[in-house]
Amino acid sequence: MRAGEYRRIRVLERKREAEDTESIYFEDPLCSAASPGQFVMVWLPGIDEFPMSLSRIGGVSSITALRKGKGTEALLTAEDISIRGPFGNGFSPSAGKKVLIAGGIGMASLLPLVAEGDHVFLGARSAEYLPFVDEIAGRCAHLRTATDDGSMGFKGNVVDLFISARPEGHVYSCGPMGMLKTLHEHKIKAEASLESYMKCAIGICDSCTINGFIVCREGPVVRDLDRIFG
Amino acid sequence: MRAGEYRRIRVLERKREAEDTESIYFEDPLCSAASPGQFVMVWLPGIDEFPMSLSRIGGVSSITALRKGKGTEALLTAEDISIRGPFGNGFSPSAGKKVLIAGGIGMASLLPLVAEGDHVFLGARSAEYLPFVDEIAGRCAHLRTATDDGSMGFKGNVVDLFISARPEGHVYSCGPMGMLKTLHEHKIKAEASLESYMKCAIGICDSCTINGFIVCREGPVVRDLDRIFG
Amino acid sequence: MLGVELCGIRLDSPLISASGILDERAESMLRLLEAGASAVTTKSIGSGERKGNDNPVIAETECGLLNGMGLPNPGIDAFAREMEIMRNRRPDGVIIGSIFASEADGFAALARRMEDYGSSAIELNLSCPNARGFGDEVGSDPDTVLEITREVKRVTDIPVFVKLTPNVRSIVDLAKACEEGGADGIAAINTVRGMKIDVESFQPILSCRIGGMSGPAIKPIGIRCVYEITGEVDLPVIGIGGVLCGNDVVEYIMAGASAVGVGSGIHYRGLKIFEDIKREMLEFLERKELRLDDIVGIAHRR
Amino acid sequence: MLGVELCGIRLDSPLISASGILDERAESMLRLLEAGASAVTTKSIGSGERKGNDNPVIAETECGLLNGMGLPNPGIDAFAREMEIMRNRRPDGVIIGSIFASEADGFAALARRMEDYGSSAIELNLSCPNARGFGDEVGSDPDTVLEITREVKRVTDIPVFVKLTPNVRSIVDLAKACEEGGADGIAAINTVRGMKIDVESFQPILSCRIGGMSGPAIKPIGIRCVYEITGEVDLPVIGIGGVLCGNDVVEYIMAGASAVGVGSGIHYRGLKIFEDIKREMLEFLERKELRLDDIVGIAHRR
Ligand SMILES: Cc1cc2nc3c(=O)[nH]c(=O)nc-3n(C[C@H](O)[C@H](O)[C@H](O)COP(=O)(O)OP(=O)(O)OC[C@H]3O[C@@H](n4cnc5c(N)ncnc54)[C@H](O)[C@@H]3O)c2cc1C
Ligand SMILES: Cc1cc2nc3c(=O)[nH]c(=O)nc-3n(C[C@H](O)[C@H](O)[C@H](O)COP(=O)(O)OP(=O)(O)OC[C@H]3O[C@@H](n4cnc5c(N)ncnc54)[C@H](O)[C@@H]3O)c2cc1C
Ligand SMILES: Cc1cc2nc3c(=O)[nH]c(=O)nc-3n(C[C@H](O)[C@H](O)[C@H](O)COP(=O)(O)O)c2cc1C
Ligand SMILES: Cc1cc2nc3c(=O)[nH]c(=O)nc-3n(C[C@H](O)[C@H](O)[C@H](O)COP(=O)(O)O)c2cc1C
Ligand code: FES
Ligand code: FES
Repeated sequence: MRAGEYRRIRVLERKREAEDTESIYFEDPLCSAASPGQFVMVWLPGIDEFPMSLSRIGGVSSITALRKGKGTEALLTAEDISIRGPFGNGFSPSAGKKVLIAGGIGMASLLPLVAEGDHVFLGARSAEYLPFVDEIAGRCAHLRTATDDGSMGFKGNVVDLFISARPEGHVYSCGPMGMLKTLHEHKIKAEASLESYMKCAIGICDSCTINGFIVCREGPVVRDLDRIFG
Repeated sequence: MRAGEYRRIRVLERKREAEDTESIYFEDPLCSAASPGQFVMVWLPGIDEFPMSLSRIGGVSSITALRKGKGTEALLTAEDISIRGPFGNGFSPSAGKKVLIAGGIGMASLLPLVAEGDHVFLGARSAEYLPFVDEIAGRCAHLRTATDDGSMGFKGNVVDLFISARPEGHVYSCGPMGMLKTLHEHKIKAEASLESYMKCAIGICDSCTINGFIVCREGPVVRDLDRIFG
Repeated sequence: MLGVELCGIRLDSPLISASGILDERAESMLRLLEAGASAVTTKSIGSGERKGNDNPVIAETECGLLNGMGLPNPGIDAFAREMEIMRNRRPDGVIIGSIFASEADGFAALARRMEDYGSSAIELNLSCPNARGFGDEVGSDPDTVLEITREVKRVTDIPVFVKLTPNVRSIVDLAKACEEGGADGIAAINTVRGMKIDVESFQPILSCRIGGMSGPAIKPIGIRCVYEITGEVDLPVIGIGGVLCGNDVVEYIMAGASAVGVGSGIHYRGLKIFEDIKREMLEFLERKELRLDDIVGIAHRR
Repeated sequence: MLGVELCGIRLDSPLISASGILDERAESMLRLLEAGASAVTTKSIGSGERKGNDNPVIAETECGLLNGMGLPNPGIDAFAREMEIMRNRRPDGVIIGSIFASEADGFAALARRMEDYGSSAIELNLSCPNARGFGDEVGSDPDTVLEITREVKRVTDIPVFVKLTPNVRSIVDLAKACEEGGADGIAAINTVRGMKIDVESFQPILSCRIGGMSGPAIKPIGIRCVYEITGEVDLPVIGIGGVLCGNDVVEYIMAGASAVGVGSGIHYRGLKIFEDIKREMLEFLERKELRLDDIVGIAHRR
């Protein structure tokens, strides 16, 4: 089995993670051996193909989708899906404590990293859109949330929440480009997983490249935000 | 390196083995790992491609050609040759004493088998066409020769010579089809390396098959002459 | 489980051995049947004996084989012996007699001989890329294809397949000509024109320089051709090109093929390829809970 | 050691990056140059922005890639930005501006823009197999090829390469049309029409169903085309298709190519492919005690 070959995956289980947000569990040997931060291309024949981070990596792995359009909509009812991957370079391992900063569904790619002692900053528009809250809280004591409407935790954006706390540790981040840009503007050294429109996912079509960085192949995780915004 | 790929081989040394018969020494990792009885396809660009048995197998290997036509003629002066292979199934190994019966240049494919205690019966039209005589004599005591004109050893054919002696041992043979047929007619159980016109050498073109036996791939060694003449 | 019907001929599996592979002599063809081929296509036979091209006639490429055999064959007269042995030893064996000529009359004469010899069907080789004056030099023009097909159909009663070349702008145009000419079926594809130069000796390997590529490299071309043809023409198609495993057969059948030809695969996996593929197909069908019938041309649906 | 001249343009190696690979944005093209490409061919640019086909647009086959991108590109106006960055950051960089249109006037207009933008040469994409109304739908007819080439040559002063499709009966006829139209050179080949069906989901993988095959599978076809063209037409040829290692480049050059294009190889070996291949070529030339000049077209000699 090669990463470039499609496998037909049976959906073993679904789990609601937040409003419009669901995890899909499945078995796939290649995903079982993936690194946190890697992604798969999910193909729904006749509909679309798009990238999804692995939100859990193990004997049974999962992806977690936030409903956006036609593709994610269909994903949330599919019985079988086709995937290829995992692709890209994930987060670099860290021996020490980690600080994770996630914007909404961006948490999916960070979830496999969460371990005891880590700090997690998780933001979304409102409480019902905060994914994985129980699971994160169960794995580490230091979960802080931010919501635009203040319905849960800090009222405001997650970067501001992080800045107000600034715990020690290697910073990992995933969220909308605007959020990553704010991190960069605050000169926060962070590894970040980028979003970009993916077509080939194998580093040749130039659809996903940002400032010459080939997101699908060299990323999605960039070690230094200067590479993108510098 | 795969057997199907041509390698350009530098001729390291030549050795006259008999009248119109010369060995060509060369280095090739795949040939070094060949089994006795296997052959290579020798390609002389612009001239022809034809099969040659490995007459010596080791760090330096050799083929030994008897001049017949354009191809072998050119081989005897070539500085570089192209080969692919080794191909086919060779002789089966034998723990006990071996009896080798060769017609002329057929000895080339049997030479790697010769060991102390073996019996070798070697025939040719006349003394000067008997190849490898010194080398065989140096490796085993029991070399007997037959020549059509009696110029060396028994006068007559090598099968008759063998029948007159009939030493114990697993019989291996290589020579013209006529000779193999005679062995079969005398009900002598022998493994034999067959000659047949080869084109593809990879078992698809049907040029070399004899009675449904695919000589280039399943042979050139046949375990039981019944398969051919039965 | 794997049985199919092809123009009224019952085959116990879709696995036909392709023309040109171990099929010049009866004893070899018998081995193909024993090994599990459901039908044997003979080497392409012409009016007289041909030696074919000089060696080398084969070159292994990264992902396939190049051949420049040049249609070696014993000629239709001598081939009588092989067909007679086949008839005697395997009266039930399905033999597709492949023939080549340079024009319609030649094809017609050969077809009649093949029918007399007891062939179950005829395959017109209008697609060999490495023999001057034959093959795809004849079979690239739809009008010629139509004329030859019509003439052969006029003189024979057994099913006629036309084997098409992919080395054209539109294989569909050729397929339509076959349909118009009354062909019973199409075989696609023959080899793709290619070349390999040996960088060590600076020479094209094949003595005829340009040859025909087969094997895994051409499977996507074969699949595309079968899909195109079956989308436009209502004839059964034998899908050929790069069949190595059960999934390859399934892919051809999903593209619309009614059966497949196995050629170079015999080099890659040996004669056991037929039984291996059948096992792999059964595994696939079982796992997916499907019958072969369910998937014929399924990729055309959406 | 590896320098070549192509229509008066000095290249420090024969390794050009092929159109369509990491070449829609200036920053990516700069990386190709940094990585050691001697020239960059741009993504094929049309008159307006095109999204291209829906996903999936790529399928990996046994021995190559199938793509059905459908000519996505920002359009010639927006492309000004990329060319300007290139000019500023790498004034010495050799850029071949690839363009596509559906008829001669369209090509001529785009060619002039590309020339204005500072392209070193123009490549006419007459060969893309996966975009309706463009590419090989336009470039399969020698008369059309002649007309387009002539019109572009009339309005531009920089060298014009015509990129040809292998999906025809005779690529030589197309090459002759290029020569007659006054082309400065030929690029061959674009991708080979193919298809892959996913047996698990019963569907063609590409949303456009039929796409173009590239990579190792098509190298023998590319070599054959370059050999055929250089045997009949006296124009420099950029050999493209399945270049992965030094020996592949050597093989193309022996077939008659003056330079080569590297596309899918970037997928297989990463951006370091350019430096890797150069090292492999130097090793080959050293071992054989040859200069690059010695081997151009050597396979034509006997
Ligand atoms: C590396 C990476 C990992 C991702 N991981 C996740 C994840 O774990 N969970 C999750 O919910 N989302 C993830 N996304 C985003 C996800 O791919 C899109 O939300 C999804 O494609 C939306 O598809 P749709 O058909 O539902 O919506 P559409 O209506 O088709 O598109 C909505 C938006 O989604 C984005 N999008 C659509 N197609 C693609 C594509 N091929 N590549 C990139 N973005 C696209 C675009 O921004 C688009 O505007 C990830 C994106 C990337 C690049
Ligand atoms: C498995 C095998 C191993 C062989 N080993 C040796 C060996 O070690 N030493 C040796 O001298 N000879 C060997 N031969 C025979 C050798 O291949 C021919 O003698 C050689 O091809 C003659 O070529 P030519 O061009 O000199 O003569 P030509 O004039 O071309 O042919 C002379 C005769 O050689 C035979 N021959 C020619 N081409 C081929 C071919 N492609 N395949 C088979 N036979 C051919 C034919 O019988 C032909 O009539 C072997 C043959 C086979 C099948
Ligand atoms: C060595 C060889 C000889 C062939 N000879 C013929 C032939 O005589 N007639 C014919 O129609 N096709 C011939 N073919 C083509 C095959 O029948 C088949 O169409 C092609 O090889 C593609 O299938 P594959 O990939 O399974 O080999 C030959 C192919 C090979 C490799
Ligand atoms: C993803 C992809 C996109 C391509 N886009 C173009 C294109 O826009 N214009 C063009 O002329 N060729 C395009 N091609 C064809 C390549 O330039 C090249 O001719 C072909 O891929 C064969 O070379 P390769 O085997 O090195 O990839 C594309 C190829 C690929 C794989
Ligand atoms: S998606 Fe094609 S280069 Fe990244
Ligand atoms: S030489 Fe072709 S089958 Fe043996």
